[in-house]
Amino acid sequence: MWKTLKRWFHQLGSPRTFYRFSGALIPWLFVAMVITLAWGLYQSLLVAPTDYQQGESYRILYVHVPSAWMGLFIYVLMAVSGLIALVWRMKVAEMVAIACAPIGAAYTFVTLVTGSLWGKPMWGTWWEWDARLTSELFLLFLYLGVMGLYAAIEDRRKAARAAALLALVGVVNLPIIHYSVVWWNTLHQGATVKLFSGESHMHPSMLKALLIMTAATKFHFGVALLQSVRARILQQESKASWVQELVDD
Amino acid sequence: MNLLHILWSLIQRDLRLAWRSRGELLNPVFFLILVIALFPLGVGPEGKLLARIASGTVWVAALLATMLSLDLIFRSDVEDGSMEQMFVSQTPLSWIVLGKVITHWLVTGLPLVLLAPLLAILMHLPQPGLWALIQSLALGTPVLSLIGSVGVALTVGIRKGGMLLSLLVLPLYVPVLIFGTAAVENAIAGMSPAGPLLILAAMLLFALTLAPLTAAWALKVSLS
Amino acid sequence: MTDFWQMGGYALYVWPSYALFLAVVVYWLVAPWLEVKRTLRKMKQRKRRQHARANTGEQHESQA
Amino acid sequence: MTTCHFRQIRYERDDEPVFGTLEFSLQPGHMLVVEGPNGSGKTTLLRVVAGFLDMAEGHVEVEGRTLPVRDFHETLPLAYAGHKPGFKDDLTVLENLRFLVALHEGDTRRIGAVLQRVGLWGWEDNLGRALSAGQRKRLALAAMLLHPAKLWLMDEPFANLDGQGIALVNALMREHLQQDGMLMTTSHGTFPLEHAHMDILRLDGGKGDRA
Repeated sequence: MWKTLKRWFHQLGSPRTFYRFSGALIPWLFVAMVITLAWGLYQSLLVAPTDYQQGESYRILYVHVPSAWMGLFIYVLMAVSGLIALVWRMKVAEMVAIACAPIGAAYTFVTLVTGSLWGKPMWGTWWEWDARLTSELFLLFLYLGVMGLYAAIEDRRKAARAAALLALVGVVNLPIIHYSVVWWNTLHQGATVKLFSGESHMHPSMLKALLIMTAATKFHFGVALLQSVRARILQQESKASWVQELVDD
Repeated sequence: MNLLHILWSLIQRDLRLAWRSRGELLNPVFFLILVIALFPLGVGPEGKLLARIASGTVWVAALLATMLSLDLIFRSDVEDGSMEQMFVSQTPLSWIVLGKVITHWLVTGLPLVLLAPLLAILMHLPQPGLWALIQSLALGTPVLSLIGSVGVALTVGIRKGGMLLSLLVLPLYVPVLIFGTAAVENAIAGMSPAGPLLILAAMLLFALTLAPLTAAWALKVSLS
Repeated sequence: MTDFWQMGGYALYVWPSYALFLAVVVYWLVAPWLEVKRTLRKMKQRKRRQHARANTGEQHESQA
Repeated sequence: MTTCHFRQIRYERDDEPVFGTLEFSLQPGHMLVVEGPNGSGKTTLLRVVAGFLDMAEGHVEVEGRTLPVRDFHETLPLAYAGHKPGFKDDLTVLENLRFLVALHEGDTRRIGAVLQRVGLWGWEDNLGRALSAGQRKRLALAAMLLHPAKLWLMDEPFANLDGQGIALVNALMREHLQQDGMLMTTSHGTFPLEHAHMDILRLDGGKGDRA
């Protein structure tokens, strides 16, 4: 088992195999995304019951929470593929790490805006230095740092490796920043009203809607990431013979 | 392979260099006092209000002062080729980074710690908070230099890396700021500042072990 | 049906949130896809230009 | 110190190969001169061997072991004299040398003798910035001599040097080679002196250059 996994890992490392493999996978992911997204939206807007406390405004949770999870998930994935790129010097891993950054930043931005939209009716202000929103804000800064560093260095390969290293530094600091902010938040205002109603005691159909929406965001990320990496492969491997053949037919 | 001797000669050299250009040496200190002086102008001179925001202001100003001087760590050695000689030597690069960070702290961090009493007066910081401020700055400023060295190692190859450096480094400074100010707030409120100070000490050890290695790796990547 | 659109009075908050979410989802589906097509098209054009230049016998022209 | 064979050395910047796949070897007592027009990657090749460019591809066989070329610089003490001075303008000649000796774990007692050898005796207390271009090159040479290095990597060793300086550099090279040291230099002009054991590696800025 380990042998095939290792072979598969190295095979996937070659831009050409990755290009073909992702090309085959994208249609399936796309279909899965459309289904889960439609089903998820239906569940979250129509089926899930109204929240006895917050009324209808809690439905923002079905886009806010999945986006927050995606923002975190993508950062960790970026750091992991960055580590692979740095240690095994794999071009594809570099491209995956760099392609992750803008998508993750987009999801984090959505989380921040929907969080503030959700908080407005409850807190009366657009921005509340709530622990989770604050650490989301710093997650966005970490993303902007990685993207800024990549854009600032001319040589593509060197830029990718520097950005990958920064992503590693970021992922190590992520929990430290998060728990410092959470601790700081309890220190200053005492526990604010729990913005995110805990998943555990949610009504089953609420939980179902949330999980479907989360699945939809995962499929969406799959399509978006693979397609962005394919674009980068074409740009960076434009000299390669297999790309020239691709252009001919 | 007497690493301590090499480390000491590196620090000695950098301190002599810093002394030779001592004009810029005091910039972080002047910057700090200037920033602190802005707050009463902006927020109003009432002592009670200033005292309330004193610890936060001093810490944020210390953060910015350290960050502005991070460029000193590698910039000049990279530009005149000394960094190449350090690459080529058998001394592990992380050891060289450690030496440079120590010098940076001695040149910018330490003055901030020594300046704390003056800043406390300017900001009407309540008396019990002063000793905690000094302790927290003493533990926190080395962490700022260590984390900053990673950021500046990543941006040393970029011509106009200044703004980018702050974007990379400031988010990583958040935990130090939080626990630094918390120590002072605890002391002011009459509680013992030991808790946050111990956390700062833990961060110092964490940064001391990881930051030089990461910065050395970053230097290799950005200078290749 | 109308109270569905009102969202219990929170329409001003719920709909913009969903709109932003869907906008980001759609953008990240369309943009990379266009990027791939644009890159392929650009390479096709460059290839065609090179062929045209080669055929007209301008050998000394250095490869772009 | 045995011969080091470099195989399939390649380096790309912005996905453009700076030089094609190179094959060459460094032998004790032998000197390798890398020749080629400007921009053919001579300095880059030297920096690859010095270990500055860890994106370089290819491997090197040293003492029966094969290792990636980017780790080659860890296998033996090597000295690098590039375009940049490598010392500080704000430190005196003596302060600079004393630090470089400590850094490379050389022998401080030899500083006096080396200063005399490179013709900087009497200039010890001058700041780096006060030296002329030729003198700065001699200070770099002094640092090199104080460095217990087996392999010397010298980029344009004769730049900014007068006749006397060139003679000095050749003499130092000859001594280094006689002590079974290895030497790799770059030059685009005609080489002022024929050394007994000298190999030429031509980089014509094209692809696939041969030793």
